Amino acid sequence: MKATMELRTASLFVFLAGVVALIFIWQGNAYALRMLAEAGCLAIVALGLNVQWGYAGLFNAGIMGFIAIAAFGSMLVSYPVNPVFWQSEAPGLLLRMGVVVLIGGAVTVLLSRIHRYGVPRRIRTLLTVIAALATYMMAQNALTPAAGIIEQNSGFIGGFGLPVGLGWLVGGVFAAVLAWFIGRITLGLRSDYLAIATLGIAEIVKAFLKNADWLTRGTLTVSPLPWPVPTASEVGFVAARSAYLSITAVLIVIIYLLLQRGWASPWGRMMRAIRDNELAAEAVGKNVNRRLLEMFVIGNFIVGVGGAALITFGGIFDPSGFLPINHTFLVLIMVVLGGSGNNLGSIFGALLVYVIWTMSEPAALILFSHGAGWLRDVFGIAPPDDLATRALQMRVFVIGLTIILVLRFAPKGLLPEKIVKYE
Amino acid sequence: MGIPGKWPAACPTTNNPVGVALTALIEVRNVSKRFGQVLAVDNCSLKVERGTITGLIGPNGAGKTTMFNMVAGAFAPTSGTIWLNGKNVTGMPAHELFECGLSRTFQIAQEFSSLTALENLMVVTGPRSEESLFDACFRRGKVVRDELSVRRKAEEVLKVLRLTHVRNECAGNLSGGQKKLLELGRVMMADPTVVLLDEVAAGVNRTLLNDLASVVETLNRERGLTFFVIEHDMDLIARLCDPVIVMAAGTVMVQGPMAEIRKNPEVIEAYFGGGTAMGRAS
Amino acid sequence: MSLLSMRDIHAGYGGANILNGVSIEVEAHEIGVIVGPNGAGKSTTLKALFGLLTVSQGSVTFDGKDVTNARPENLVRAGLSFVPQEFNVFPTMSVRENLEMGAYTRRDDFRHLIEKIFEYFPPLREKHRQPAGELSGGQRQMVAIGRALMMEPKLLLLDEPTAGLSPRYMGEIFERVIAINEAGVGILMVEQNARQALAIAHKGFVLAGGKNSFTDTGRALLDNPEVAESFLGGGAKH
Amino acid sequence: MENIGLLSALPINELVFFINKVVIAGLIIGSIYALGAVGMTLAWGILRFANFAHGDLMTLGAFIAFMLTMAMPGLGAYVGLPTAFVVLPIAMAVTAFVTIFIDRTFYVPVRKTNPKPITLVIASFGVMLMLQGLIRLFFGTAPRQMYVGPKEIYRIPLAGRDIVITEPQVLLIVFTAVAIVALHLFLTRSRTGKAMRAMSDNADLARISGIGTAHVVRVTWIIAGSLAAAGGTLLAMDVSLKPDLSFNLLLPIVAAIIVGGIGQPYGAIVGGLIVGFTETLAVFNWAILLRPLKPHMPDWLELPASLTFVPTEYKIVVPFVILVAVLIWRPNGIFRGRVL
Repeated sequence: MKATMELRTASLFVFLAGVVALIFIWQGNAYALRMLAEAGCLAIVALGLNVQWGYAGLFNAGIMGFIAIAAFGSMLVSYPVNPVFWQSEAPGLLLRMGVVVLIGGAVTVLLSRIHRYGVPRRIRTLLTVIAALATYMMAQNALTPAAGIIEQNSGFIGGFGLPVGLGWLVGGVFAAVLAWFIGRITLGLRSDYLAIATLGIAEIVKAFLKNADWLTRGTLTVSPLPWPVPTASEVGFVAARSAYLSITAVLIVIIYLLLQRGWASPWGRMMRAIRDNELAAEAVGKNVNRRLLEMFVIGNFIVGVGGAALITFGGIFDPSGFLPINHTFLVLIMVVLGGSGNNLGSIFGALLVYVIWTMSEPAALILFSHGAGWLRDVFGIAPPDDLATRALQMRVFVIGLTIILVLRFAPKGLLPEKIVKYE
Repeated sequence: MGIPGKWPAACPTTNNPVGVALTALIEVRNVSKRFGQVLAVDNCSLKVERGTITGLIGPNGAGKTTMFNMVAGAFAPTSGTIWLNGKNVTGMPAHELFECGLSRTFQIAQEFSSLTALENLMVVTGPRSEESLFDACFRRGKVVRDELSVRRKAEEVLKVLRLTHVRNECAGNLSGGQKKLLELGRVMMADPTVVLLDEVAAGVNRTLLNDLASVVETLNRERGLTFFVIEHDMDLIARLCDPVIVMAAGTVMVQGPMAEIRKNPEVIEAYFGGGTAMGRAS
Repeated sequence: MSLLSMRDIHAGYGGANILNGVSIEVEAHEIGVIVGPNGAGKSTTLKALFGLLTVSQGSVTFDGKDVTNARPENLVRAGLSFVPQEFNVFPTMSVRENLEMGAYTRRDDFRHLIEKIFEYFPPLREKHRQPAGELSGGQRQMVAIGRALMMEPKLLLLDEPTAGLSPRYMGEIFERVIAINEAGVGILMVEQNARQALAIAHKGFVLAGGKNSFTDTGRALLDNPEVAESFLGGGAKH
Repeated sequence: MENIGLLSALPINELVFFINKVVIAGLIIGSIYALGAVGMTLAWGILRFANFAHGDLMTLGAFIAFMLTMAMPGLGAYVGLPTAFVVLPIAMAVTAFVTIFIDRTFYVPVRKTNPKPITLVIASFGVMLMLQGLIRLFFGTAPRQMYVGPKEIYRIPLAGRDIVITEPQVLLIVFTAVAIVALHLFLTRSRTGKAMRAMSDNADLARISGIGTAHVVRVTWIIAGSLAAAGGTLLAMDVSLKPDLSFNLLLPIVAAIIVGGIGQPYGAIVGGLIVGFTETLAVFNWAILLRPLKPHMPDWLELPASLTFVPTEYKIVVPFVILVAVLIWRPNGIFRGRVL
């Protein structure tokens, strides 16, 4: 059985390489390199989702939220310093708000523990809710003046001008911290509740980033995001993009190797055991809830790093540019099609799906323009003017259809999970 | 038949008031459990002495399953305390009980379906579960050493249970009986101080039942492993267990060797269907 | 020709067979009772009869027709009705609606049947609007039996109807079972409470280890001390 | 109408402002959520999976109604009602048919491989994307108006101030009330209605009572599809018709279902209204209500210009917070739905 698996993997990758070569020829190097670089970043995100979904069986429908918060983190760290902001008294006000939030938060957490000292649960919950609301109101009052000042004179708080690589890591940490909070609330619940909770949090993160103008310039977007390698303006598109691609390739290889080592190790075995049967795992001494939280955090850290790389490549931090279809469901289909539980499968899925996703745009345009021409000649019906934008929607339909086809005919994916065997 | 070496127990220390007699391995004191209006267990106390194979029997609705699940950490009692090895373990979750040396099997075998039989055993890495991704990635040496010892032990347990021929087979595809044996293998891997067997005879044919019983007897005889068995199959209880505790209507009715229990008119009546004889002119 | 005859039934839940050759005969208008120690295959026998699990060997004939491995929906039409031990009511639906669901397959007017059920189980009359889930254990069991009777079955299968009930309801349920039988409905009942069940049984079947161990009239089984002892094992098998 | 007696004592301006901004607004958005939630909770209770494509069924229904309105603009004039409302029954029927088609061609094959419940949820994501793709393909992404003529606005004078409510809003409230009563009668009087509740309560017992699952599932999808079309169309008449009209309805609808308890139609209606009103109350500017009290207040307590719990752009946070709160404290909702 092992041989056919190797052959299958090799043949699939060869087929993919052939398709990419064709695209290089058809669309030219710059376009193809851009596609590959973006596919590379999405492969990292797919690896992160595979850790949550393939290893631990946690269904995360809020990948967009984790990518967004990580991209914000990376922008915050790597964007050049905004001197005007630091001279104004805004940092002082923000500090005051931070202190208020810290004290309020501490009081709330303390109150939520007092039921251990004989205080009845009902009063404990009431006090905790009141404390939380009070903290929220105080923070709101402290924030509004500060935000006002920042927006008036310095635009937004700007970044810290640190190296981009550090930015990506900090972005990953932001996503991991967000995952920790959601995980604490929802991990005890069934998988479709986790799906709903993560779907919700993604929309909330997007709404926050879109409206916190003092932090992210909101809909005015922040650009140009600094690149870890010389940008296109300095060395031309092809060189810049191939350099960026090589960095993402290196990242993919590192993450892949580490995750592969984890897969067959005691840690990976424990995770697969928990995924298969939580009751039995608990009975052999595994703290299931803590471990699931650990997986959710690690998975989303990797999603964060990949997301930060993706948005940095785009060069613009535009909160309203995060769409569930492009960021959550596209990655989901990459892992499901590639093969959940198989890291190589996730990488392959990422490349294949992204090729289909990008190529379906020019293909649809050609198809529709011919169709419209034929329609006009035969029936004399004038095609709608925004034909191009509509052709784009064809991709959304194709991705939706692919999900159904995969679930029906290849539920385990093209490169299914490899059973770990010891000869 | 050598049974692999023993790992040091690492039970989280909890308070143990002075003066508690340490003879009994498991002690249940005045435990009750209420589900809504139904009082499943009513102020019940029992002991499982060290080194014995103690049986727990009783007609349906006697509360024995509820009592068994409370000792196994599935849920906490409404009132009363449970002691393991002299430590108060009331309400302690199953994974912490495992670290105190308590292992259990399930009435319907619970296997890790996508892992092979060998890996099902290797999941049990000893009392403290310290697997970490960091070690797997950066401390290869430690991981390889640990893996080797766990794997050797797992291979031995497979040999004892005569499952070596399915070592690379996914546990999900094994037969019902093999899954039961594999579960017993997981218990052996953990080197517990006490094993809770939950209806081990359920859905198992005679020959396999014989194997299971002999493995239990060997572990008890050679390693002094204590067993707490809940079972319907009276012949298996008679073969394995001494003493036998009989529960009825939520509390312990009587305790003693099976030969006496079998002849005790009260027990027969409890099983055969107590309450007023509501006769009918036939 | 008996109303129901199960001959040499072998069946199980996919793994090892639990039933290894069980035979049950019930005449029309008779109360048949299946008793035996736990894990003897009592409930499995009922589930095998009602098509809830596959019979690998042996035959089941009901009312002259071979119904081995027939689907539950078809058995319901043939006049066989089953009351499971647990989850045997529609909790958020009222008592009257539960009964109406029992008569779902009927096209004729069944209001008179509901009246008859209320005669069998008077407490249900004034609680007929209340959701079944809020009733006590005993009353819930009455609703479950009432629902099954709405199809006017020839044979009513009851899976441990008195399990978990207080002694007061236990006695009441047994009285109702007798009244229903006297009105012409055959009963095949699995019971934990062997003494009381055999007391009202025309015919008793004691099972052990998935096989028949004793078969006789209810009274004869009660008088035979070996039967009671067999509940605690000890190989009293002939 | 001069102010006499009780009326003059009350701060009229603030009261009317409150009625307009909270009572009416809450009732409108609450009814939309209720209409969306009822259909989805019935399907969830009976088929044991959350159909995430339900939101886009609402949009699809709205677009079908839009097409019919464009085809027969004058129709409404005969009856004195907006055309979109007159063609609503047809749109509901077509959407119901589409829903059954979706179940048969997309869900049934996946269900055949009897997968884990989460796989069906992923399948519903697939159907959601297909619907979104098709809708944007045929109708483009520009917002459209469901109204041919001008929208009628009713003004109810109350002591000098007007309570404002538009015609589509009145139609929505009336339609929702009628739909709720009709559904109640269907579920309590008709044979199939009771069979649906039975299936939702206890599928095994329903099967051995001779209830055919295929028939019940078909009727469930018909109700879910038609109510979704109604909700989508009425919302589009109130605001405007956009392709992503319903994606942001998904979270509040699911919150409403879980508040009411999964599989409980009445719970979904109450849940929809609860989520609707909580949302409007959270974004309501309480400062205005406090203005009449200003003279009696000590002057050190300066009244902030706007005092809202949640700024309007964060409205989406409210259903999420409700959802999480319910999941933690009462996972099976107020009507004791099942914790699936």
